Parts: sequence; C-alpha cells; structure tokens
Amino acid sequence: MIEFRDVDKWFGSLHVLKRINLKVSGGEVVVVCGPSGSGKSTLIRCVNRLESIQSGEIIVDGQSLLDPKFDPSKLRTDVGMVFQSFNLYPHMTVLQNITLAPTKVKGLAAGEAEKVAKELLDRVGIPDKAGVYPANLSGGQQQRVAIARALAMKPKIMLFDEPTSALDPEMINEVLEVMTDLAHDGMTMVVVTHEMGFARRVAHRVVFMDEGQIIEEGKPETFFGAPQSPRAQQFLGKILSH
Amino acid sequence: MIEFRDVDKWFGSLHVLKRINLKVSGGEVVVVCGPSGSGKSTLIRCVNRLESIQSGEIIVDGQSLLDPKFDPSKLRTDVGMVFQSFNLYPHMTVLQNITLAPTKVKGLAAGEAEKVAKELLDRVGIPDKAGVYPANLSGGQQQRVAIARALAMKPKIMLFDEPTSALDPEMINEVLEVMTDLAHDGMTMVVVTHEMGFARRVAHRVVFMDEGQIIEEGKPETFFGAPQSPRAQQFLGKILSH
Amino acid sequence: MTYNFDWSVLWRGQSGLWLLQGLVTTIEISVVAWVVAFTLGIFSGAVRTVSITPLRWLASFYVEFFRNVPLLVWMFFWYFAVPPLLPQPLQDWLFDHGAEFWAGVVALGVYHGARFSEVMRSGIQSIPKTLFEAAVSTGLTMAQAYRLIIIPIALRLIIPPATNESLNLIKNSSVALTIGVAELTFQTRQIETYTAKAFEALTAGTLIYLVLCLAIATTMSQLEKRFAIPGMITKRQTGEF
Amino acid sequence: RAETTLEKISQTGIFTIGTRTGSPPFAYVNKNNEWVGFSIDLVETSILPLISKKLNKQIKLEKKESAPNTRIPLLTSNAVDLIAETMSDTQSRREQVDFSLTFFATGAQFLVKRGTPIKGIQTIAGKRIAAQQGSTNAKIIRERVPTAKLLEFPDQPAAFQALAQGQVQAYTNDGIQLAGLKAKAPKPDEWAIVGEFFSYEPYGMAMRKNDSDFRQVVNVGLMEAIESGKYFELYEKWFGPKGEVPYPLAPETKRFLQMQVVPK
Amino acid sequence: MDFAVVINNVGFLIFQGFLGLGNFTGGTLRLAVPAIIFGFILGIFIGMGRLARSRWIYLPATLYVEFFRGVPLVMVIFWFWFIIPVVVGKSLPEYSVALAAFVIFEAAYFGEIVRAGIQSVPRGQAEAATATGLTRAQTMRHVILPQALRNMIPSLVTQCIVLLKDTSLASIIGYVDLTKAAQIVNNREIRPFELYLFIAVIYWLCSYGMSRYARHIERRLAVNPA
Ligand SMILES: Nc1ncnc2c1ncn2[C@@H]1O[C@H](COP(=O)(O)OP(=O)(O)OP(=O)(O)O)[C@@H](O)[C@H]1O
Ligand SMILES: Nc1ncnc2c1ncn2[C@@H]1O[C@H](COP(=O)(O)OP(=O)(O)OP(=O)(O)O)[C@@H](O)[C@H]1O
Ligand SMILES: [Mg+2]
Ligand SMILES: [Mg+2]
Repeated sequence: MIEFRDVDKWFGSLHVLKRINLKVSGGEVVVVCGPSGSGKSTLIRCVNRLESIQSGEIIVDGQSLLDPKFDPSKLRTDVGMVFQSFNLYPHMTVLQNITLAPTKVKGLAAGEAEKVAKELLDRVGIPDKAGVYPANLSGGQQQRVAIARALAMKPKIMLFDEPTSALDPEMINEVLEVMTDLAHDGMTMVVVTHEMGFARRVAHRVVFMDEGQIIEEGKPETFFGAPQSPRAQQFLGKILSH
Repeated sequence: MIEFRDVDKWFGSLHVLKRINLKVSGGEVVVVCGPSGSGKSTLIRCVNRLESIQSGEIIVDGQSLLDPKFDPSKLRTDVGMVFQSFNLYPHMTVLQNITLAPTKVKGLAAGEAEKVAKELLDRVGIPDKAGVYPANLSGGQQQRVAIARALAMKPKIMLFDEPTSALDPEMINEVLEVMTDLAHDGMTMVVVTHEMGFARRVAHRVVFMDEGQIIEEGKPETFFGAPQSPRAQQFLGKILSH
Repeated sequence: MTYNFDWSVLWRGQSGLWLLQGLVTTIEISVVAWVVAFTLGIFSGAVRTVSITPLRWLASFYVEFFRNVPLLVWMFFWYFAVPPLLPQPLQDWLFDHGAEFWAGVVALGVYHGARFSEVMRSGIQSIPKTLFEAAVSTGLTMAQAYRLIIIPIALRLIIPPATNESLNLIKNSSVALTIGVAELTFQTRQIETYTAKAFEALTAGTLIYLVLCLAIATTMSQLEKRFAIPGMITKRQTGEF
Repeated sequence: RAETTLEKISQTGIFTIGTRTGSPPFAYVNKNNEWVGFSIDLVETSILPLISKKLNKQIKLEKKESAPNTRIPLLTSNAVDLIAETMSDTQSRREQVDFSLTFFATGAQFLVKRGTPIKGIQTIAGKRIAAQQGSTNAKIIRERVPTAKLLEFPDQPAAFQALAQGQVQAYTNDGIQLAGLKAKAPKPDEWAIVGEFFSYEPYGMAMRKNDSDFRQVVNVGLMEAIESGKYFELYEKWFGPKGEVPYPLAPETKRFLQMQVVPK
Repeated sequence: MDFAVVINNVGFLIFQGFLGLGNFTGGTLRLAVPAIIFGFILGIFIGMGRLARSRWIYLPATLYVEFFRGVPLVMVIFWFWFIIPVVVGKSLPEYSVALAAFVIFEAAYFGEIVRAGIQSVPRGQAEAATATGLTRAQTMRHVILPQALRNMIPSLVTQCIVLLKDTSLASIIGYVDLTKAAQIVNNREIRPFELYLFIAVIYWLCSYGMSRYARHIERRLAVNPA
C-alpha cells in the first residue's frame, strides 16, 4: 500500500530523513514513535506529498509519487490525514467541514454528502453536533470531527500525526476508541503517537525513529517487551516511568 | 499556610468556584485534579490574586487577602507560580528571565541576583544555559527555567498549573524530578496535574474538583485505590485506562 | 478676535447644495475606487502568500512600486501621463466623459490596492499553515483551499485593519481635487471663495468627513460582530493588558 | 480694546505680509530661491519705509505664504498684517477684510492653442474649460455659460498641463496670469490669449477690518509710489519688454491708477 | 522630457524641500523625524490608555483615537494654524504648528498600532510577570512593551512611510516640504513631469529603504530574539 525506498529529505542543510525504507501493507496498522524532532511528522507528511523528498522513491497504492503523470489531489483523496491540532475550518459548521471536500472535489450532490457526513458523525459518536461550530466543541469532539472529515473522502489509507497529544487526558480515550474501531474495520493506518497502550492493543507493527532514521521496528509485544537498541530502551524508559 | 473559607467566584454569570473550603499547611504538597473546566486553575490563581473572589475569604501566610492593608506585590513574592505554557520572556536570556524580579522587586544588586540565578539553574539541572534565549531551549528546559524564575524570589509557597501538560512525553520526567526534589526539601506546594504517578509518589493529599466544587479529598493511596464519589471513579477510569 | 462667525453661509445661497454634491462625489469616487482597491488587494495579497514564485514576485513588485510613491504623484500620472498614450478618439471621448473622475478612481484604487494587499497578506499569514495543509489533505486543490477556506477566514480577520484602510481611502479621495474632481474638500474651498468664510466652510467639511467615517466605522464593527468566527476574539477587549 | 496693527508692528519690530510662492511675476520664488515679485517690491519700496518712518524705528519685513483659502484666516488670526499678492477686491470679501486702493487691474480671458475656434466667452458653449479652483472666473462662467464643461484645478501648472494635453480646450484666468503662462511656455507662439475681459479683477492689498490708521499708511504708500513714478519703474522692471512677463500698460489703466491718487 | 530643470533646481529640492535647510520654513525630514518620535511616544500612552481598566482613562483615549481617525489631516493642520493663535493670543511659528498638528494627529494612529502590539503579547506574559511580584508599570516596561514593540515593527514602518508622505499636507500653511518645493519650482518653470518624477523617485527610495531596513530588523530579531 505504502512503500518508502531509500528516501532522503533535507530542510535546507538539515538532514531530516535518512535512507528510509519502509513498507506498509493494506489493512496494516503501523505506529511510529520516537523522540521529538526525530522526523516522525515529516515521514508521514511525505506520504500525501505535503512534503516533497530529495531522493529515493515513495509508492502509494501502486503509484510512484515521482511519476510525472501523478496528481497530488487524486492521491490526497485516497489518503486521509488527521493532525495534532485538529485544524477544523473555524468558519464552518461541523457538517460543512465534513461535506466540503466531497462536494467540491468529488462533485457529490449536497444531499448525498450530508447523508454520508451524518453517518460518519454517528460512527465517531457525536451524531448531535452537526450544526455546531468547532469553537463550541471540546478538543476530543473536534478531533473526532477531523477524523470524520478525513473519512468522508473514503480514503484507503489514514495518517494520524499525534492525534491525542493536544487533548486533555479524559478526552484521549474517546479519540483512541474511534481509531481502534477504524483499525478493526481493516483500514490501513500509520499513526504517530506516544500512547503506548493504544500501540500495544491495536498496532500490527511499531516503528521507532531517531534523528531521521528508523532505528528499530517490530511487533508491539517485542518492541515494548524487549527493545533492542539502547536508544529505544532509553526512550521507553523515559516515557513509561512517570 | 493557605486557607480558603467559603470562597465563591463568578465569571460574569458563570459560577466557577462554589463554596470552596480548603486548608494547606506549611510543607504540605497538595495535588488538585479534575475534569477540564472544573475550576482547578481558577482555584490556584486566587491564591496569588491573579483572580479576585466575590465572596468568602482567602488567608495566605496568616494574612487575609481581603485585608485593606494587604499588598498584592508582597504576597506574590511569597507565592511562586509556574504555568502550563512556561511564559518565559522571549526577549530576555535565561539569566535575565530569572534576575528580573529579584532586581526590580526586591532591589537585589545585579551581581547578587546573578549568583542566586546560577545556583538555581544548577539546582534545576541546566547550569550551562544561562546565556541562551528561551526559543533555543526544549520545552522541558523552558519549564525548568520557569521554576527557577519563581524560586528566585525565595517564595514560601509554590503553585503549579499543569506544569507538564504542554511537554513532549520524554521531557515530562525531567520537570517532575525537579518538582519532586522541591517537595522533598519541604516546600509548600499546590499542584494542578494529571500526572498520577507523581501524585502517588509525592503528594500528601489529593483534591478532586468538578464543576467548581471540591468533591473529594484524601491521601493519594485512598483516592487512587478507592475513590468515593462516582465522579472521581469515572474520571480516574478515563485517564488511567489508555 | 476680530473674526465674526456667520454660520448661515452654510445654508444661504448654494452652499448646502455644493456640500451635498461634494459629499455625493466623494462617496462615488470612494466606492468605485474601493471596489478596485479591494479586488486588487485581496488578489495580490493572497498571491503573495503562495509558493508560485513568478506570481509572488509580480505581486510584490506591484505593492512595493505603488505604495511607496505619494498618491498625489499617482493622480498626476493617471490623469496627465496616461491619456496621451491612448488613441485620439478615445482621449476625446474620455475627456468628454469625466476623465478626471476615472483617473482619480484608478489612482486611488491602485494605490490603496497595494495597501490592502499588505493587510490581506498579514491576515492570511496569521492563519496557521496547518489549516491550509488540512484542506489540501482532503484533496482540495490549492486554489480551492484559498477560495473556500483561507480567504473567507482572512476576510473576517482583517475587518478592523481593512476598515482603517477604507477610511484612509475616503480621506485620501480629497487628493483628487488636484486633478479637478469636485469632491467634498473642493466644495468647501468653493464655499470659502464665494463667501470668504473659511472657518465655517472648513468646519462643515470636517464634520461631514467625521460623520461619514464614524458611520462607516460603526457599520464595520457591526459587520465584524455579525461575521465573527465563533470562538475567536474579535470584539475589542478592554482588560488589563 | 484690540491692539491696532501699527501698535503690533511697533511692538514686535516686524511687519508680516502674506504672499504667494507660485504667482509669477507678482509673488514667486525665483531661480536663486529668493522670494520676489511685483507685489512684494511694491510693499518693500513704498509701504515698508513709510511704516518705519511713521513708527520711528527700523521695521523688518517678513513674508509668509498665503493661499486663496488661508489668506483671510491669516489676517484674522494676526499671523500676517497685510495680504500682498494677486487678491481681487470684491464686495463679499470686503465684508471680511478691508482693501487698499487698486494696484493692478486686469480681467479674465482665455488661453487657447493657436487656431482653436474659441474666441471669447460667447464661443465656449459645450467646450471643456479649465479654471483655477474657486476663482471668480469660474463663478462667472458657471453663471453665464452653464453648458460649458468647467474643470477646476488647484494650481496654474495643472490647469496648463490639462490644456497642453487636450483635456480641456481653453484655460481661463486673469489676463495677466495667462500672459505669464504664455511667456513661460516652451513654445510661446503655439498659444494665444483670446477674448475681451469678461470680468473685472482689481487687485488690492487686504488688511484687517476697521483699522483706518494702518489702511491710511498703506494707501498713502501706494499713492506716493504712483505719484512719484516709482510704481511705473517697478512696472517696467516686471512687465516691461525685458521683464519677467512683458505686458504693456494700457493707457486707460495708467489713467485709472493715477486717478485713484487723491490730493495731499 | 528635459531634465535640466531638475538638475538646475536639485539643490533647492533637496536642501530646502527635503532637509529643510534654506530661507523657507520647511523640510520633509525636519518635520517627519520629530513627528515620528514624539507622535510615537504620545501614541504609547494613548495605546496603553485604550487598554486601561478605568473608564476615565480609556474613554478619553478611545474618543481621541476615533476623532482623529475620522478627520482629514489637512483639517487638523488648518485648525491648529488658525485657532491656536486665537486661543493663546499670538501666532506661533509655522514649524511648531505643523509639528504639533502632526504629533497630535499621528499619535492616534500610533496609539492604535501600540494597542494592537500590546494585545499581540500573550496574556500569560503579563501574568507570569505579575506572579513574580512586578508591579503593573514594571510589567509593562520590562516585559510587555519590549515584546509588543517587536510585533509592531511592520505597521510602525508603514505608518512612518505614510507620515513621511503626508508632510506635504503642511504646505497648506506655507511649509515648504519636498512636494511643495517641487510645486514652487513648477510654478516658475511649468515642467510638472520631470519634477514630479524626480520627487517620486526620492519618496520611493526613502519608503522602500525604510521597509527593507525594517524587514532586515524583523529577520534579525526573529533569529536572535533580543
Ligand atoms: N518546514 C520545516 N523547515 C525546516 N525544518 C523543519 C521543518 N519541519 C520540520 N523541520 C525540522 O525537521 C526535524 C524533524 O521534524 P519533525 O516535525 O518531522 O519531527 P517529529 O519527530 O515529528 O517531532 P515532534 O515529536 O516534535 O512532532 C526537526 O528538527 C524540525 O525542526
Ligand atoms: N477569564 C475568564 N473569563 C470567563 N470565564 C473563564 C475565565 N477563565 C476561566 N473561565 C471559565 O471558568 C471555568 C473554570 O476554568 P478553569 O480554567 O479554572 O478550569 P480548569 O479546571 O483549570 O480546566 P483545564 O483543565 O481546562 O485547565 C471554565 O468554564 C472556564 O471556561
Ligand atoms: Mg511531529
Ligand atoms: Mg486550567
């Protein structure tokens, strides 16, 4: 579904991704973790071409992003993304947030798009918030709307960049539950997160990054139970102890 | 050291603190927790008069804040405060951040203030960052500077408002360690936090708030082991499960 | 003071009519110029925030070139320097149909367009970049993201500075008197020459400008409230800091 | 009781006139950046010495810029004591200020490109006419030929520019001003001044109302200049064949000036 | 086009018109520079006044701002020039009148910029300073204003450019700035294009230079937040 082949990326002189090789198959849930600044966000932003790469190749759903015929807008309808800071459109209601892309990009009729949106709101557990503006929602509710918005395009892949780290602790669970459901429904997911409970329960694979490199990857049990590299040991020590 | 007597506070028509009664003795460490919007921040901001109250009385270090002779500036030198978002002065170096108040409020000589500042930087574990600007520090380092800044006024009481919730997970520990040291040195502390590990290890007492009221308080073992109220049970269920 | 005030000059004779005519012309030229300025400003301001380099350069050039030269000079430029470049019949037609008005419109519109552009640019730049990324991530093209998300939000955010700029435009429309547009300031001078009552005429002019500007400022602050994005601080806050 | 102008001058030692920087040759800034002109010369040679003599002390002349819309306030706010430029004496102005006797007489005419059909005020219907903002000429045209398209400019160069480029077909102003403009133009022969005077513009010096002592000094100064011939020397200097703007003095104008001089 | 007229009069235009050295009261810079400095200082107080808690301070400050923003500058100059002499009983030199009018008028605009600048500093900064015992004045001086100032730079520069060009309005009271100087020469020589083109270039150089320099400062402050 997603394949990184010898990918390198620089920001100016800063080498943020170093020879990345990674394969995510259809239906797989991969959790990416690692210290701040290690390149996790950059990694997943390359998948839907929010960042471009300087060397190597990325293949998504059988198509190379370097292909001259490649259309980023088409790619992005197949790849949904959820951000740490929700990024809902503040001037639109929840319903409008969700129906915007389906009507404008896919050309869905308004009525049809609303039907889909209502189903999705149901699925993320806030069926009654359709007419509300984002500012009047709690953080957890906002993030669930953001997930619904991404799902409205019926993507084949979902990317999550620390979806719960801007949330109050009590709201984290409601978002993780939605994500867990999604995983159980067979969605291909790449999730940057520090929620180790979630990783343990849901991920098929954990990828640990540091300084732009993939240091270690493996099944959650192996990774959390017996991390191989000293880096990963140190990192897990820090985040699990408090 | 701190005493709330029947304190009520409104924001406009919003009743945010309802008949609060609370006593914190010298050397005690109290952790305040509860859902978002329950009034935790407001509670501790009343202690150093960042918020004023509409009825009831607050007594800090033997002096009533309602006393006409009461001087808020004097109070604030006795009560240090640390914020969720660090709030370091971005246009000043770490050293200047720490020495500003001692020189301007207490009239300390610059040399003297710097000596104290350097000792404090040592104590919070970043002796080499004196000349650096906040923007060039990690979040954990910034929060430790903020603690040093508050300590520079030699306060008798320290207030913390979610000091770690804006931090990346790996940085949380370094801040909690500084706070733990402080508690062990006998500082009177009121800490709003969701870090239950910290509360367990360090707090003498946990206070649980909801909707502007203190619902429950007790020793950490009792509170975490067997919370009394359904509210607290539900809350702990949510934040401990993921 | 030896001056004797005689306020009746303002309603005796034709003064009242002149003031009214002046006010109407001021409003006409301001409104048309405002439309030009706003369109240019929104477009070039938005273009200056995108990553397409040639477009951005073009827009930056426009802004730097026009806003740094005095408006008076632009008035002369559009009225005296440009028409001779046109074919003779067109020139004659223009001169018979209020060329000075249209030169004034272009001068004001293009000059203030450059300044609106700056307002718009800073408005867009105050929107977090990730919001744009979120829009693009759902498959919207860049143009759609700007049209549907970024510009609508920026328009709401810039209401206060844009109001300011609009008031400046109205006041600057008086510079058009240098090319013979009979707007409000022109008419107050007219009254003065006919009645030799300078204070009265100027006071009347000042008051009309003041009322006009205050009316617009009030309307815009209503607009600001009406279109406020829920949850954003837009109303002027009076607080400690 | 308010201070009289002579008292004020005596007290400060300064006599301040309001004059213009852009009305050659009456008052303007020359190539050496000196503020000069016919009106200024008249004050300097004929009125200033008289004031000094009358007050028995050396008085300094100071010049401030005045414009059509500031000259009356300049007087009433005591910023200047006398307006000496190209101000026409009119009845409505006399309600605000007092005037000296007339020191120059002219009237409105038209400046056109040579060969234009415009021959005077009878032939301007439907034509585009430039005028100076708020001038009496504009007022008269508006009343007498309402079909003319009148365009008013704040200063002479702008109006002339409009004429030169065809924005307008004629420019109307006081004949003497048009003569100055024509003389300065790159190709003077291209231009023609046409038409009879269709207005009467007697230039006077304005001062604060009801100060007859001061007005007496000003008027006596002017009369002495005319009587002694000093006036005509200055006229020759500025309007003679070698002057800034050649504009021969009509015999009837000369006669009129002389007739204003009352016996001692 | 014949630029001899510019060359012959360049001394008058630059020294008299732009710098204010010559027989006439004038000078674009001589008016603009002090007007910027004093207008800004007054603007700081007005801007702070707009945010004061006491209505006895913020109401007058707000009224001040709204009034002067609604009135054309020419009118303000005019009123200063003719009303002050009547009030104080004697006429003032043009320069003082022009300067006073500009300072008072521009302070309203600077005040708004200062207010926006202060409001752009996160509230937490003020709270942090207050919590360490600094008084309101100390907080303002040491913590808020230095940060606000940095956020204000772009709008401050824009306003300075506006002011620089607006000095030409002082010509209504006979003040000979660059534009007026060009008009004076033009009245004599009738060469509007050459003269106005020349002064446009000078204004452009100043304005563009200022905005460039401001961007440079902004960038430097962004890299090294001092
Ligand atoms: N647009 C950019 N321009 C320049 N440098 C950037 C940019 N975006 C990220 N970086 C740098 O690239 C490196 C990797 O950033 P990235 O955001 O991918 O890290 P991360 O692992 O997601 O960290 P975090 O946990 O803090 O989100 C960091 O050093 C960051 O400062
Ligand atoms: N300055 C203010 N004006 C009006 N309402 C306020 C203000 N500050 C807080 N509130 C409201 O008061 C209530 C209590 O707020 P407070 O910040 O004390 O909650 P909290 O328990 O600290 O929540 P959190 O965990 O989100 O920080 C909330 O409903 C909040 O919206
Ligand atoms: Mg990241
Ligand atoms: Mg809080």
